[in-house]
Amino acid sequence: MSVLVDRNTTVLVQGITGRNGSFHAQKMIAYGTNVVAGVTPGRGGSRVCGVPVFNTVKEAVHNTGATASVILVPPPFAADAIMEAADAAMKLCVAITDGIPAQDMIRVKRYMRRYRAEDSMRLLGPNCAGIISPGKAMLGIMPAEIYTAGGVGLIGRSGTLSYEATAQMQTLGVGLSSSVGIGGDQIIGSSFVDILKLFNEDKDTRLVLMVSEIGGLQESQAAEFIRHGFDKPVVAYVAGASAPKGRTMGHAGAIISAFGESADEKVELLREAGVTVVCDPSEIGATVAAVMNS
Amino acid sequence: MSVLVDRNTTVLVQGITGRNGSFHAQKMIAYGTNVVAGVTPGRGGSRVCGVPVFNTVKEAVHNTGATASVILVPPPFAADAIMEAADAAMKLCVAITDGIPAQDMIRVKRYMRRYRAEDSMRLLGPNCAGIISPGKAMLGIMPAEIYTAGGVGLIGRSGTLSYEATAQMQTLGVGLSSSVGIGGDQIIGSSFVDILKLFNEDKDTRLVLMVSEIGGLQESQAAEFIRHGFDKPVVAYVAGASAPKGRTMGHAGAIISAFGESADEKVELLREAGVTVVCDPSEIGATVAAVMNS
Amino acid sequence: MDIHEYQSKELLSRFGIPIPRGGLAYSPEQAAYRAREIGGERWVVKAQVHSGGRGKAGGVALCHTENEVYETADKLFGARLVTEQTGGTGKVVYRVYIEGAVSIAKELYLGLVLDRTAERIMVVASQSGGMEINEISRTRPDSIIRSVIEPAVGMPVFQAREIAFQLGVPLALINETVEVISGCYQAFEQLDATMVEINPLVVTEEGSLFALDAKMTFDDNALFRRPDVAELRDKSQEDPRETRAADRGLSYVGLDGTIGCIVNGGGLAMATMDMIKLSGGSAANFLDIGGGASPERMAKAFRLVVSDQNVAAVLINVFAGINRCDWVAEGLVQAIRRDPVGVPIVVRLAGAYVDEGRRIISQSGLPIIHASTLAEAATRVVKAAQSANVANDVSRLIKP
Amino acid sequence: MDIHEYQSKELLSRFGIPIPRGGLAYSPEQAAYRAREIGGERWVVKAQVHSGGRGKAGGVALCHTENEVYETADKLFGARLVTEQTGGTGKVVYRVYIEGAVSIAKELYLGLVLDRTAERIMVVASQSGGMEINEISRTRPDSIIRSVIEPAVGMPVFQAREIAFQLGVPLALINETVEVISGCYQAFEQLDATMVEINPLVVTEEGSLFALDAKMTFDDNALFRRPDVAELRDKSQEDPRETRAADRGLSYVGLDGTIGCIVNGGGLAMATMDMIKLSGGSAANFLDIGGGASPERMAKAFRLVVSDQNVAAVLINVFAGINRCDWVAEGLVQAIRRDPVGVPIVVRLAGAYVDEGRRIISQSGLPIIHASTLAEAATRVVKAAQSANVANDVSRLIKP
Repeated sequence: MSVLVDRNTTVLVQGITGRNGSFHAQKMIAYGTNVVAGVTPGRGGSRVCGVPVFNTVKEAVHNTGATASVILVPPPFAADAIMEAADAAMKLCVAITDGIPAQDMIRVKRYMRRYRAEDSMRLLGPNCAGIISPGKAMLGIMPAEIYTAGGVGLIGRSGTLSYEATAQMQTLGVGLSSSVGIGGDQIIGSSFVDILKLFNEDKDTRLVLMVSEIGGLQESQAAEFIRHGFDKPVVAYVAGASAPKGRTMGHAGAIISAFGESADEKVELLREAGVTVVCDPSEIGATVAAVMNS
Repeated sequence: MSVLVDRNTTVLVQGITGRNGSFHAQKMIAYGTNVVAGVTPGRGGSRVCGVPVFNTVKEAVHNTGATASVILVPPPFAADAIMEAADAAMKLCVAITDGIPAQDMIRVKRYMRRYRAEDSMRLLGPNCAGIISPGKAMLGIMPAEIYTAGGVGLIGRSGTLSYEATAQMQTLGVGLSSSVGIGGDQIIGSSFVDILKLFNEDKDTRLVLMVSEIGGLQESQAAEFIRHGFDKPVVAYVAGASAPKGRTMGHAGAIISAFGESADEKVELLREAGVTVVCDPSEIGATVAAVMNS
Repeated sequence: MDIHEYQSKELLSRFGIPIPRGGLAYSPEQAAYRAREIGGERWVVKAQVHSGGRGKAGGVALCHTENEVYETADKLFGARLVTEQTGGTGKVVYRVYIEGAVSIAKELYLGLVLDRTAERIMVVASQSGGMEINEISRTRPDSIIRSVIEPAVGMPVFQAREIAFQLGVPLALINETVEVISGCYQAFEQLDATMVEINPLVVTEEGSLFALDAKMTFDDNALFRRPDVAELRDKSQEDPRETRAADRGLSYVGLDGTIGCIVNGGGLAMATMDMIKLSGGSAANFLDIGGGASPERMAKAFRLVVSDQNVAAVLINVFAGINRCDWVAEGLVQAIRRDPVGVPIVVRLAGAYVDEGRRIISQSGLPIIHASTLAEAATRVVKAAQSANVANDVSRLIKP
Repeated sequence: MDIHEYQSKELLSRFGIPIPRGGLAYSPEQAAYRAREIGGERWVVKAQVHSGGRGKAGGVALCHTENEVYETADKLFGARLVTEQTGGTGKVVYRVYIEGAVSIAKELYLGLVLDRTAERIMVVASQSGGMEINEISRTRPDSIIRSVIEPAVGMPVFQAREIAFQLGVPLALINETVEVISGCYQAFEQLDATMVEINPLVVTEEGSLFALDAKMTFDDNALFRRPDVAELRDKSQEDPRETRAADRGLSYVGLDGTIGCIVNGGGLAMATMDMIKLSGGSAANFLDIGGGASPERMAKAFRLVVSDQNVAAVLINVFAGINRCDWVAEGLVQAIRRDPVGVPIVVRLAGAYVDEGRRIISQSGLPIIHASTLAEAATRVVKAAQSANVANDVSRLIKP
């Protein structure tokens, strides 16, 4: 098993005719992902990477039954693409695009609330590497060769740091059930807590690795959740312990800042919740292996 | 018993210092309604009709525990007043104001959806006469003397036509559990179906009278609801059988019009649902009395 | 509130909707001058009246010379155009719009309207525009594109694009069509419209997109904050009685019967008309004096109703809640004292200050017929109207 | 992106926020001239640098004569202002703003900021503005007014009114305060701001309301659609290295250490800095080359990093997903070939096209130190930097 995607997931690539879109669609297909369609307005009727291209997501869904979408369109149009996916009743949307304006994401999140929770599309990202269930399906841009199947569920805010952790585990023979990128932006579709819930239900996941960083209150919420409702061991690394305090103009940011945004505070909160926190980023893999075997 | 309001309902009047506001607040108080506060921005700290006036609804709620609001502010400011009531967690808001722009009401309805259904404020109106539970409380502008307590639950789109029906019933000794004005505008807070559900649960209500008119699909939805889930006898009158077809420019209105908007179609749908439909508006009272006694 | 085609086009063009070159004329001379200004070899001369269906009614003509433009305009000015939407009396042409003709390859339909069930703005569109839309909406309603706009975020681009693709415009015009749809939504929302309609939206043989005809109507309740829209009002296009009523803050609709009605509240007004009909009469108008009517407003409403030559009797039916019966009575007595009328008057008062109201009427000594109930009021006014009609007929018989 | 006080005021005044009369000066002469233009008897001369806390740092002065304005401006121009927000290097003053002084009765605080937890815009406000806000937000955080704006409908008037009443402004200024709060929200939303701050918002002794100081920052991701905001950028206020990085589409933050870093992805960049610190070194910068970096971008990043005089060694750590290791290697080799450097370079490549990347480097024959893992890379670069520093110190000792 795995979370969110597997061999049967039918995938649509929005922006498939772009340079990035076609390159990564090709890699996903090569990995074995069941990519069934692409969408680029005005390019309907053509074929790219062996799959049909449609003008709108609804058309693509109607003709191919796609249920998951990968967003590989440029930042100015990405928010609209996510809303289009939501309106076409996709189950999952993986937004790779980096650089979407914050107010566009406010709008996207507001738009998604028009659907009932149970019908609502799950959004990963934006600004994430995507999701992979090793050996089953890859909806993203990660280097596939570092992923082997196994018992670790990975949740990462940063793509490349997640690769780093994954490669360390691979060296030690530790594989993944699924690796889920949740994205590095301020406003994102799914949080650590959202994905922890999924891994809690997934039989094949024996341990969860949180690849996190400074800023925001997500880790604090995750710690709270783990303390009260999570059954599996959790390992975490928080990047940015050595980062200098950000310089901000004015006072508004400082006023609304809360306990739990710095690396030290996050580490403290996660430890209190029973999480094994790694301090040395080169020891992530070894720590996971040790906890798995303990 | 009664629906929505009774002796214990603590009432706030928004716009209490206006000519209309103070006049009707006085009449509500004289009726025995538990009016505890008024709101007019900038008039906080004064007293009108013997109750304290506050600058904001939240302040009024904080100081007096009001749970129901009556909106008696002019049309340009009424939508904002309704949203303020919703944001202050009022349970009930009775919007008397007539002439609120349609797009303001779209905004109000959208705004109210930010609350979970169970926490959400119930809105009556706008452009309604209000609600009265005879002998208990009046939140509205109706002539109190025509209302006696009894077993009929009245739901009316038109205020004065509801008075007409009420007066006819009074002459025949038939009283009301509650009379609920839902308002005559295109976009309103509560529909026939919403209030039918309440009367279904109310022990003292033995029969429901729907005072309705041409336009919209509310009666068609009510007929559907009555057919499937309503246990008590229903009498209805649909005003406008003799009204000429409205003249509209263009085709858009005609394209979106549906079966169930004309008086004849409403009568047909209600009859099919087992509702006793009155055709002569002077016979509303007599028909209700007959059905009550049958 | 309705406005003219040329005004709608002017407003919509501010929101990026492409319109053909055109100009307004108040005289045949000006029409010919406009044609020269616009240039080209073919012009369309269009009567500006508040109605659709002008083409079938002879209000739109294609002209090939400036002279033809002159003559067509000359015929239209002052003519009364009767269309399927104007009702029998029609609308008089005081303004004519001259537009450069375009060669039409395809006629589409695009409309935006407030959908009261969804409580949202809805886009309706069709590949079959122009005169066909009537037919299509009856025979193949499923072919009509409908799309409801989520007010929380406005119209996302993808939604307009979906409509554009469904409209089947050429690929090169997709983006422009998206801009037209988005522009109409912006105009609807920012101007407090209740309807925006482009019919037809045409694709020309040269591959351009144009709004060939446009209609907009506006929310009367929102005119207070749209002064630039409010001033577009053309009273010549409205029933003069309705105009006078609107100027006085009353809601009035002229009808064809003989009994003038003054009622408070739309529902009761309709019920009163229903009751008059059941009693064998017919209403000359629908008039709602609204809430909180002063004696002055009541007096104005009364004068307005009796100014209608068809009125043979008047029924005043007021069930006061937010109104006051004494003010209604006072206004009525004032109006009759200032300007006595020859038709019988039936008054039914109930609700707030009813005793005071009845006292004012009885103490006035005026020959006003009293009624206690709706049924009584209707019966009496119908009877009074019939006697009045008989008297009238008799006097007509005698006169010549 | 940050902008100056005077620019923020200019923008906010378009949204109805009242500001005192003022004018910008690029020279002391112009400052004196502005004072005369503005009129009155007292002026405030304010250094325009991208930072708060200018008052305490001597960047704001009250002047009573035009001559005083001249002299104050003269002192400020070219000075380096070090405030609590600028960091140790401070900011150089190139522009000065002259403003008519107002008599302050009360100082309030008003800020709008993107709240990432609520995923909404949040208003924060306080009765204690000016310099007090720092103190208050630490000692009495509960006294701070916080109000989150529902994006579905924007900011309703009542919400602004609630804040205005909580701010305790005089009754006569409630409506104006409501307009200031609504105006700030409009500006935030329509200009894609990430922060709008008025501190202090003052009530004058004459009973007027003014934004006495204003700050705005903007969403870099949205500058593409706000060209009029983008052009307000003043590069003189930014770390020149950061400016060059931004001009090249790189994300760069200058730090005080000796190891230059080039990494892809913010998270990995931070982890690399953490690792360097754990290995006993310290980073000279944070540099994220982002996704899809071309050889050219890599080359530019490299030149930027080595242009820093403090850099004693460079670590390149790339784990390629959307990037390509071969492009990174190629860019690096290009850059070194064109412009040889004297500092040791450690490269760790992993992920997409890693073999090709490693081959390019080994075939180049350049003295680049290879590392397979993050730990190895950090250890080697720290060691290399220490040797380099020693060599450096030695050469310094020898030179004189």
